[in-house]
This record gives sequence, structure tokens and C-alpha cells, in this order.
Amino acid sequence: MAKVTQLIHNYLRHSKRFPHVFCPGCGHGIVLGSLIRSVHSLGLAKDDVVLVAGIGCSGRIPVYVDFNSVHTTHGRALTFATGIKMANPRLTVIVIMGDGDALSIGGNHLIHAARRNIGLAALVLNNHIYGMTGGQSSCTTPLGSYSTTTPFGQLEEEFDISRVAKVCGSSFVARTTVMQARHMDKMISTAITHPGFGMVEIISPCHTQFGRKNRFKTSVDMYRWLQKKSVSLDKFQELPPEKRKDAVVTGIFEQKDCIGLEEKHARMRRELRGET
Amino acid sequence: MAAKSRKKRTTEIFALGNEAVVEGALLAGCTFYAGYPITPSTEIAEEMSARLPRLRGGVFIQMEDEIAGLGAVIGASLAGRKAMTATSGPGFSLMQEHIGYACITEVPLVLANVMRTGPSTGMPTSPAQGDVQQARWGTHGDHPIIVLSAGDVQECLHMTVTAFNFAEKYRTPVILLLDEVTAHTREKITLPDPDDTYVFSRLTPSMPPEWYLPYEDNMRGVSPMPPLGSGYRYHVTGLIHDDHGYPTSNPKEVEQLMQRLFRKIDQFFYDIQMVDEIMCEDAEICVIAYGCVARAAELAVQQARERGEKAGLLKLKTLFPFPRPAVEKMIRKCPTLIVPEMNMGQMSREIKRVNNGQSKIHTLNRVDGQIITPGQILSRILKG
Amino acid sequence: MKKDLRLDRFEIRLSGLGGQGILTLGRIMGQALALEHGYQVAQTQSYGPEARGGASRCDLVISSQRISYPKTISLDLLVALGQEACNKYFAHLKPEGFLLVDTFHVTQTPTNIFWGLPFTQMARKVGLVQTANIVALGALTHFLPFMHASAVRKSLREILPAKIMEINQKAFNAGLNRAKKEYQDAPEKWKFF
Amino acid sequence: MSGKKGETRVKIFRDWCKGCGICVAFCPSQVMKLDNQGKARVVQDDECINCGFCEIHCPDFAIMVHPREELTPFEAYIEEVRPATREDLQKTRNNSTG
Repeated sequence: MAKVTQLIHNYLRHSKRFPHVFCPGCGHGIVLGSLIRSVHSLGLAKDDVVLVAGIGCSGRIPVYVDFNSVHTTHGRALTFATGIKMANPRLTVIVIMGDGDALSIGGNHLIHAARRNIGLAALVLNNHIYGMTGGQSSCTTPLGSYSTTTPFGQLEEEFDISRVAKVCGSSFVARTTVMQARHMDKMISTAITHPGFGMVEIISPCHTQFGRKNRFKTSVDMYRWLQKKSVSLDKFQELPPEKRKDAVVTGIFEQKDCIGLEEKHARMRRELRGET
Repeated sequence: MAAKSRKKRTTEIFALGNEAVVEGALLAGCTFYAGYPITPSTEIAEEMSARLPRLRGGVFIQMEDEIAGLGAVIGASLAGRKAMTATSGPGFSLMQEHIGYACITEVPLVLANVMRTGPSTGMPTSPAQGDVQQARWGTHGDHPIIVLSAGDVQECLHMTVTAFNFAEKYRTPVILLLDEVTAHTREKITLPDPDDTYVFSRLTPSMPPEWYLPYEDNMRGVSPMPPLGSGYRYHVTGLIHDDHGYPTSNPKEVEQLMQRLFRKIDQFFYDIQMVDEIMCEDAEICVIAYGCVARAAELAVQQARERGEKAGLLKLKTLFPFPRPAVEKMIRKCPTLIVPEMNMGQMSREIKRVNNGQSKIHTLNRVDGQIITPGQILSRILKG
Repeated sequence: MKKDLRLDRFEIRLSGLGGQGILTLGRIMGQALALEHGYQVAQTQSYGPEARGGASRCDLVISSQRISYPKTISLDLLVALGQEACNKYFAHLKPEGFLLVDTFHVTQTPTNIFWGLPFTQMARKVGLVQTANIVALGALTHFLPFMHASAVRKSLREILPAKIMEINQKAFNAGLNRAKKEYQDAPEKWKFF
Repeated sequence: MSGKKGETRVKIFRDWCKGCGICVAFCPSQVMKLDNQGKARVVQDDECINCGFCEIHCPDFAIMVHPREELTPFEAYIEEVRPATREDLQKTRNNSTG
């Protein structure tokens, strides 16, 4: 286990000031570490990795890490990533989005990227809230919980991000939490090596905005609660129905063989040019 | 082969304005198109979808909306491709956010906007010139931009090549304004010999990666741009950034960036300014027009000359940066200027601003979805 | 090929019902005149809902010099394959302009001075009613002294798919021959000689 | 991943630590504690069982678990360039004479 942090330090941008901007205890830092470990374990060169992010807390991640990094507009990270991947399929393109980013303003793009099955790894960091703008409700804010724009409790049902991705045709869908860093490493590296669209939903609770409004005093409280609630897919099947409602299920929901869109394009080109 | 006096490889084709845009784009080295179909620009997408996959590495992808279209184009351009998209009014409105992104991150791309009657859905198959000011100021914040217009089918081809050259040379989005008439007119055009066509491709850095500054403030104001994955790792962000590309809020660095963005266009103004002076040498009454209206104006000016009026036409090919010197020259020369436009006066406002009360400026506006006829312009000229 | 006649803005409107192949007709003619002959041609067309079912039109401006204004101003020739189109566009015709109609569809011509042939019936005889536009093209080749059959045949081959080439060539010949027979001196009536 | 007690040491980069308390709360053997500055501090070095939880769950990359005898790069550097002590001098003197 030793030297993990040392390894991560090798990937960070030394010209950037650390510690990073995330609140104390924010899971986004853990995700960044996990991402670096995954890329390292796959033996990818820094030059070949493009990190694309949207706007919001999650959008701040790429600036700290020494890959090719693109910080795009709100919700549109997947569209930029699509362009990059199609233009140069040799690159490993990893997209980092928040829940509002990916599902609210960028919902359309997520749906279509999943449908297209383009070879991107999409990490959706779900914190159930708009953190950077001060804690407004998002499309994943659980029913009944409070935020600055739902002072009397959320009335709308929440999105199940993994389910959305699955029904839209994504060929790899998994959910993990920041409290299971090793599981997260595995999920991220699988998503990266997966030929089609690989989406990993990462529950990374925001105690500063979400916790404060919903009776979680510290990040530790929040993580304890998360640890208690999260169950693996196998264990979930054994749970009695009344306990299933609240559980955060982790694991792989979908994994099927496929050909990425960029590969299909390459094949079509070869065929048209008669180079088979 | 080079030593032999080779026959010029020009071809004549009978093509739509939209198809000419595609020919121009391919000639300029475009290998990536992403977009969303919208009347009256669809032929560009259709033609691209048939042509690009036959090229080495050519990619055509139809995205879920215009926002995604321009997003993918920016991504592809970052990855080193010459990329373009095409749209029309409603799609152009959706794209504005990403135009701003391309301005601040200095990503070269070409956006063809085939103007149709607006606002909103308007009249999808009727021409207009209502997007002129949107092309200039559509995206928020101060930014420089290059806006070109094309009036006939041959010009569609040339202007597309020019648009790509400007985009690559100045690392900026270039907007090419067409109108429905030009886009949907089929004419005979000459495809120039690829060897005789001036094509500029972006400069890439040639220093060791550690020394590379992605947004360096050099003499040209444009720093070289490496494709993603070529060893020059840098940060691209829509936030105001320093010369390393990292977000900054230091007033000095913010000022430096903004000034440089404007300077890189301003100091090459005379390279970018393109106007045609037609019968202007001795003109006393001058028509200033662009796009398809300039063609009507050309006939009107000819007819006016036949009747003894000393009329001239200043045809604007570059709309922004506004060709102020060329317009000022005509203002000094002619006591009367006529600005026919298929909008309520978007360009005449610029001309009036430059005119500053020196000459009489008459506007001639038409917003009923019909093209301004030569007769209309002629009678305005004859009225004086 | 003979030397091209000198033309100064010759304007043609091809009109009819959506689905009669007006646009294809315009494209073949335009290409023949622009590429096979040396003319400048600007071909514009009506787009939108009216192109399906309602009146459809395709305009050609032909000139020996650069065409400044690409749309029609006043027509030298109006080809109407439908009654509605004939009524609608007749007013755009020059006083000395000519009208060519499909006498099968256009039963009430707005003037007595017109050329007429039953294109649709002829197309039926050829074997495919959809070739009415090509029959009209054949006739037009006779009526327009500056357009030569060889040029039109070439552009016909370039634009239409090979599958339907044979029947279309038959249709073209039918139109050309019938027009030659019935309106022998028509090409000499134009004023631009 | 867990090993035996006492084989590893925990190093905390205090400048990067934000004091979120994750390592303190989830450490199975209470190696760390938040001090009066609110930052994590190693209090029971010997109790570390090398589970590695703190290292991969520290959001700020401020914790390093490494083998006891091995120095961190920084320590190794300091070890190399630290001023000579009296004993060092003695040693070299002895070596040179003997």
C-alpha cells in the first residue's frame, strides 16, 4: 500500500497551489486520487489522457492533474469529449461531471452519448446538490430533503443516474461511493478500458451544502451514513423489501461487449476507401 | 511531376451555395464536421456526411443539438482537426455560449450560419440578414470575432477557404454568414486547383514541452497550438486564465488576456478587411451592401449608370471587424449613401456610427422574407 | 457543338405540382447550360411546404455574362405543368415572353398564344407517368435554340441514376420529336436573335 | 492489504491537511487524532496495521503510509544534507587514521 500518495503526487501539477479548493472532507479529492491510481494502474501515458470536465465543483478537478485537461461549459463536457474522441480515437478521454452538470443541463448529452456508445469514460460525481453555487436543489436531491431552493423539502422525485444511463444504452454502468476507494479504482479502470461508453456514478456527498441542510454536521457524519446505507448489488438482492428503499446500491449494473462509435467510423472509412 | 508544366486541375461544377461551402471546407483541409440539421443549412450537413467518411480520418457526426454540435467541433479542433459546423438562426442562438468559449480558449473553427427570417422559428425557408449583430455580439462579454459574408456561390467556396485560413491564423472562431438565397442557388462554379489554393494551418509549438506557454503574449498575439496528446499538456478553460491556461482573477493578467485577444485581430485588420469596390472610382452615390443584396445592388448600380447616375457599390465581404477605413473612404467621396439590407438596419447602424453626420445615409430595409430587388435599389438611387 | 448564342439574362420558370419532378428538370437543364454550354446559370427554387403537393417552381437565369441578380425579374419563358402554377405565375411573364404548358393538366390557358403538348399523356405512352418532366425537357430542347440535345443528354446521364436511364431517354426523345413535328418554327420566334 | 502492527509509519503533510477528520474517524486503530490546530497528527505510530484506508481516502493527498525503515523522499534528502555531527567527524577521523 505504501507510496500511493507519492505516486499521486507525481501526477499532480506542481505549478498549482495545494491543498486544492475543495472543502475539507470533500469526496472529490478522493475521486481525483482514485482516478490517478486507475490511470497509473493501466499504464497510460500522461500525454494520452484527456480529462474533460464541466462546470461546478467537479469541474475543478482537471486543473490539478497533469493530463491534457479541458474545462468546458456547463453540462456540455460530453459534447467536447465526443469531438476529441472522434477526432483522435487514440486518446483516452475521461469526462468528469457533476450531477446537475450531467443530468440537468447536460441530460440530453448524457442520453445521447450513452446511446451512441462512444468510447468515453464518464464519471458522474453525484453529491445530490449544486455545491458550487451555494446548495440549490438538483435533479438528484432526494425527495423530502432540504436545500436553499427547497426550503420546505424537495417535492420532486430524484433521478437514478445509473438507471438513466442503462436504459439509454450505455454498455458499462456502475455505481460506487467515495467511501470504497478500492472499489472505485476498479470501476474507473474498467470504465476506461471498456470499448464503448462507460459510466461510473460516484456518490460523493457534499456535507458543506447538502449535509448542513439535512442534519449532517460534519463530513464524517455524512460518510458514516453513506457507509451504513451502501450495499453491494449481491447483498441488495438478499435485503428484505422494506430495507431496499433507502439503500445506495453499488456495483456493476451493466456490462456488455460492444464496439465503440469511433471504431465503427474507422471501419466505415476503411470500407469506403477499400482498405480492408 | 512538379517540374512539368502541368495542366491546371480546375473543375467546373453546377452546385448549390451550401455545396460550395463544403467544397471550400474540404479544400481548406476540413476533416471534421459535427452539427444538427436545420433548414436552410441542411445541404451542408448532407454533403459533408457523404464526402468526409471517404477522406482519411474524415469524421461526420450528427449531434443531438446545435450546442452539442459546436461543442464537438471545439473538441475536435483542440485535438488538432480543422473543424466546422453549419446552422441557421435558431441553432445559431443556441450556439452562442460555445462561440464565447471558443473565443476565450482561442480555438480555431468555422461556423457557417445560413440566415433565415426570424426572430425565433420565423420563416425557415425565407431569406433575411437578421443575424448580423448576433454574429458580432451574440455571445456575452467583450470579445473579438471575425464575421465574413458571401453573396454568390463561387464566393461561398472562396470565403469558406478564407474563413478557415483566418480561423487557423488567428486562433479564433470565424462566422460565415450566408443567406437562404445564396445557399439555395445553384450556379456554375470553378473548383480551384488545390495546389494553387492558399491554405494556412495553425502553428504548432516547436519548443520542448516544459517551455511551452499555451496563451503566451507574443508579438503576434497568437501562440502556437498543439493538438491534444502531442506531448504538450496544458489546461484549457473557459475561465479567464493566465498564460499557462490556469484560471486567474489577477486584474493584471485579466487585462493582459483581454487586450491580447483584441489586439490579435486589430493589428491584422488590413489582412482581414475584404471589400469589393464596384464602379466606385467616380461615384457620387454609393450603395453599401453585403450578401445576396449586394448582387441585386450590382444590377441596380449598372442600370443606374445606364441612366447617367454616377452610382457605385461597396460590397462588404468582411462584416466584422467592421471595415471602417473602406467605408470612411466612400463616405468622404459620396454625399449620399444607400444601405439596403434584409433587416431593420443592423449594418446601417454601424455605418451611421462611422459616418458621424458627414454624408446622408439612406436605409432600405425589407423584412417580409423576400429578397430586395434591383428595382427597389434602383428607384432609391434615382431618388438620390 | 455550335457556338453559343449570346444571351443577356434569359429567365425561365419551370412550375407545376410538387412531385412532378420540377426540381430535377431544372437541375438537368441548369447543368446542361452551365457545364456543357458555357453559360452562366443561376438556378433557384421554392423551398418549404409548398414544394409538397402545392405549386412547385424552379427558376433559371441564363446569361452569357456574370449574373448579378440570381432571382428572376420578368420571365422570358414560363413552363407550367399544372393549372394552378400556370394561373399563379402567368403574370410574371414578359409581354414578349412565351408560355409552354402541359395541355393534359392545363386546360384553361390564360392566353391564346402558347405552346402546348400533352406531356403527361406522352409520358404514359412511354411507359412511366413520372417521366413527364423529361418529356417536357425534350420539348424544351427544341423550343430553346441555345440548348442542344447532346448537352442535355449528357447532363441527363450524369444526374439521373443509371437504373432509370433507358426509359428517360425514351421520354426525352418522345418530347423532342413531338415538339419538332408540331412546332417546327418555334425556335425562330425568339426576339434575341 | 493489512499487515502486522509496527511495520509501517504514517506521515502527514500538515500543510496540505485540511482537518476533515476522515482518517481519524475511520482509522481502525486510532493512529491519528485531530490536534488543537484542527489538523491530523499521528499519536500512536505503532498501532498502524497498514490497512491503507487513510492513504486512499485522504481527499487532500496529505497522508502517506510507508515501511518503517524506509525514509520518505524528503527525509532521505534531509538525511543526506544534514549538518555533520560530532560523531560523524569522529567516525571519519577514526577511519582515516585506522
